[in-house]
Amino acid sequence: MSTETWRREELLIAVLARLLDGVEHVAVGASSPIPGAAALLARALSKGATRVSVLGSRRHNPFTEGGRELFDCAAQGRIGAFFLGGGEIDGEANINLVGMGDYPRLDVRFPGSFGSAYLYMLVPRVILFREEHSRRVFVPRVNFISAPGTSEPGVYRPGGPHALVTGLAKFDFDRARRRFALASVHPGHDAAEVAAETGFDYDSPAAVPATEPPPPEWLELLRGRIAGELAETYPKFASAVFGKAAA
Amino acid sequence: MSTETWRREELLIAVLARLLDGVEHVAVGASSPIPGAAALLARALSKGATRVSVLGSRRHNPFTEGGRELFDCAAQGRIGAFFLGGGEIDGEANINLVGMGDYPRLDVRFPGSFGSAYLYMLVPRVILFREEHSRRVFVPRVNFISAPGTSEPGVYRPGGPHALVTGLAKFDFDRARRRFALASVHPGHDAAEVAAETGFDYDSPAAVPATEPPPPEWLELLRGRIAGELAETYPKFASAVFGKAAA
Amino acid sequence: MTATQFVDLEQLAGQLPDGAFIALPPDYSNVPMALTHALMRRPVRDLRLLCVPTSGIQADLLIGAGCVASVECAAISMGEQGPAPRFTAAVVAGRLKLVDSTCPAIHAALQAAEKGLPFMPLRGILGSDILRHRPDWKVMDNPFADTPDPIVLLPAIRPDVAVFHARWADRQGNVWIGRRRELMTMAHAARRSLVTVEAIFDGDLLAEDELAAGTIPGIYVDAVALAPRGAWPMGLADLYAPDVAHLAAYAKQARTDEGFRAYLAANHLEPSLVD
Amino acid sequence: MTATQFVDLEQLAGQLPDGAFIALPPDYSNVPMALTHALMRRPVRDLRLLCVPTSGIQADLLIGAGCVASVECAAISMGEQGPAPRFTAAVVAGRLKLVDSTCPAIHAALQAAEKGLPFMPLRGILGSDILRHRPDWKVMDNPFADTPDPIVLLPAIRPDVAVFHARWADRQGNVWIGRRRELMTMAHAARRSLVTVEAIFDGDLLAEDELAAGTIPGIYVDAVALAPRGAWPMGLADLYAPDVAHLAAYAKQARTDEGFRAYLAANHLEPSLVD
Repeated sequence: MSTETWRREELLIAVLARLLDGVEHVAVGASSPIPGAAALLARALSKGATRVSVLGSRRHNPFTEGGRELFDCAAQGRIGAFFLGGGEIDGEANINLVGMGDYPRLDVRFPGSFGSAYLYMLVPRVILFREEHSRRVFVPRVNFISAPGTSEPGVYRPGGPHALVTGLAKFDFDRARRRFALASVHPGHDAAEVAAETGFDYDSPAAVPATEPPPPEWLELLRGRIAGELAETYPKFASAVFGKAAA
Repeated sequence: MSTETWRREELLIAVLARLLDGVEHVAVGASSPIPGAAALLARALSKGATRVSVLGSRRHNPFTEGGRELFDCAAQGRIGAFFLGGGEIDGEANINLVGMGDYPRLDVRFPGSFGSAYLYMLVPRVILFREEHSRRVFVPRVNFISAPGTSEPGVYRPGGPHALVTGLAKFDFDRARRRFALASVHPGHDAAEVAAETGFDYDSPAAVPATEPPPPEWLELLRGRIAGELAETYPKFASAVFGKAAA
Repeated sequence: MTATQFVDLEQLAGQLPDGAFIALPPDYSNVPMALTHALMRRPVRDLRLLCVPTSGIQADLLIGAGCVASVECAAISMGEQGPAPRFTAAVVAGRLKLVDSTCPAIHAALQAAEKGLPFMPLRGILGSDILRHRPDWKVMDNPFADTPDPIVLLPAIRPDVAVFHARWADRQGNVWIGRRRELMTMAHAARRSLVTVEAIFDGDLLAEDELAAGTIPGIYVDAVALAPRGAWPMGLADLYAPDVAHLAAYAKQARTDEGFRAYLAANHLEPSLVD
Repeated sequence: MTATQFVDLEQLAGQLPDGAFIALPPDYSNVPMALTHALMRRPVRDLRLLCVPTSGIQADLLIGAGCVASVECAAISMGEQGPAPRFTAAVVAGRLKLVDSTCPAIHAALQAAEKGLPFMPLRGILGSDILRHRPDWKVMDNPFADTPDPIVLLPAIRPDVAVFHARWADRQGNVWIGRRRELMTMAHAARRSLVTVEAIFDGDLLAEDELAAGTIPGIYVDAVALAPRGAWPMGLADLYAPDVAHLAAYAKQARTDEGFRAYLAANHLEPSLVD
């Protein structure tokens, strides 16, 4: 594969890495290979100014105070960015990691809220990432709010949603207006397709730019050094996307 | 020194060790060589059923969660007995580790309250120990309550004072009546001397028994094994009383 | 507080009463799988699981085998292998009493128990439906703020028993867990701790700082059983990696009840006929 | 959060601003005496000391040398060597703003800061005059109890700087503290941590669990300076014991102001003329 062409995953990694620009410390959850790769790429591009903590990794997880340290560290203001996903995400950036149906009698059960109800409120730059872009995921109103997109005035909330990246597009989030705005559409897709697949209202400029593809030097980094770093924590992903086995 | 005779310190160690009978885990503060020796003696006599944690010791301190673990452990109900002293102690078992005078303008300053305000209320069997038995120490009312002897109904207090041991005598404490009762006077002293040197009221039986001296086998243990164990944490004391240097 | 007992794996499983409120470690932290298998063979019944703060195949097996009355967790998932199949099926079928939480809330509530506190405050969570469905959690105004500042209060969680695997125990019952400090908090918070280990350490784990730093003192450890490779098919820290092929096969096979039964049979996890 | 800096001892002392709110370790835990000496020579001024939860010669020297504006502590004492002489004299002379606390309250208030909480509850203390003189502490009824159950609430303590000594730092700024976990809490709770070490560790302290278990990650460590035997005359864990003769001589000599001045001169601790 030449650096002129890129895989869909590589584009997404590049989009996420750009959103980490200037962040001093980014933490990434387990089971998040694309965000994990984006964080490692951002670190490489920052020449080490960005620190990365990959949960579930032995080599890239610096924590020594057990499972609670991530959360304490976030509350101390020492984590600048974090990624969250959602089985459902609505137009006010509420996320649902619990299930669909009338809780507690659910028709579909997701794994659970993990630390979202906390980290979404404490980490300044939370980036929502969900590859599947469909009306099943992007709904008018989530069935269950694992973590709210916005809070009432007076609620202690140094953190919150910053952007939403999907397999089709990138959105910015305006916390005051409680609304997403379409920022760019990935190459090969268009704004009409995004509108057709999105179940909530959002702002859209008259002309929607195309998402910038990953520059060749980023692809080189990704396919070499980052793929190797990634293989330890996400062996399945690293071998499928980059053909790398864990060291 | 034969086992027929004993030093004053050995008598006090024996009195304190008797008060630890049946305790599963006793903790001893730093700078407390006589209580420390008593705890180690109680452990030896229990054939290991009594666990001893000597703070400040490397060999006899099991804690691995830092300075807070003693306090957490006590709150979990895992510490059965602890020793406290006091620059002043009054007849309601209030103790003062802060100073004499009109706080904060003190005429005499003691080191401070350490963990007394907490441990006195959480450890079931707190043994008060103060060698100096004088009206300077045993006062009608302490200048400053570092830790109260008793609490109002409704205050969470699984712990509290159990006995008071001094260079002259042993007292029991009645929590309901908020009063000490003279239990025994050490050999060589009498009840009148105790009364003359005590600044607070207490109950006294018509005939006050003499404190039981340490049996020969206890003295043998003390001068051998316990002295060696003690030397690591209390080198000055161990060498002065038992002539032992740290291993 | 009495001396740590050394028993065999079946005896250790026998010390966990039916109906116990039991704390389980997360998938990245010394999962006691051999003990879980022994509990299934016994079989244990009506466990109330507390996942600290999540679980994977361990909770999924116990749920599928009918050993579980209720679960409190922040999530149950098999990570890169996908959803936890028996957990998911049990919830959708309405067969499992499930209390949804969030990771830091479980950590904080255990710390409250560790500190003998009735409750612990925690930031975040306000506006989440988790809070709406937790009548046991309270919201109050931070009394140190000048303006209204709502904050969540969590009641302490004190498990009956903490279970986990570890590399070593010494003969005094001290257990080495390395950097897996959530196990330390579990052991402090729980009334009792039952531990399996790869091996007995011939010496005192508390003697030198290198090992003592990662050691749970024996005062918190009630019983220990040997279980070499006792975390399999999960991994154990620096020692061995998870058996990814086995986990992937389970995640797929256990999607159906029949597949799950077949997995139990193939792995000798069915209730034993003799006890 | 930027990369840990490696500087010399005087530069490290220079990074501590006058007037800083500074957390000191207890006497049993990696006391940074060489750094303290450098601070005295500088001299630093108007420090607000937080003893975690007690201190000895470190606080006594700083108080005696006029570097201290206020102290919060559970006790200041030289242990078996007797009272801390300059502390005692300063309090009796009314020269020191002193906030009396109790050990678990300082630990808990630091844990509140570590968790980003505004406050932490704590059992005990009710009925103590410590509480009566702490207008910053509050008492409320435990909202989880059916009957009135008063409990103390402590506001979080967030020091500007934590200072301590350690055996090793590696080149990533990770610092090995062994079992001295109060240093971990201090580093988490404080805005910045300045650390002296016996030696640089040639490798990654987080690479293997044996050492990682006792290591503070570099994300909490702002600057490191080499200071061999940097805890002297205090001891350092398994490495060297306290210099008891020196401490005893200090405890005696510093009872008078003249004796204290002579001690400073003899140990080259007077403010330097060149800066």
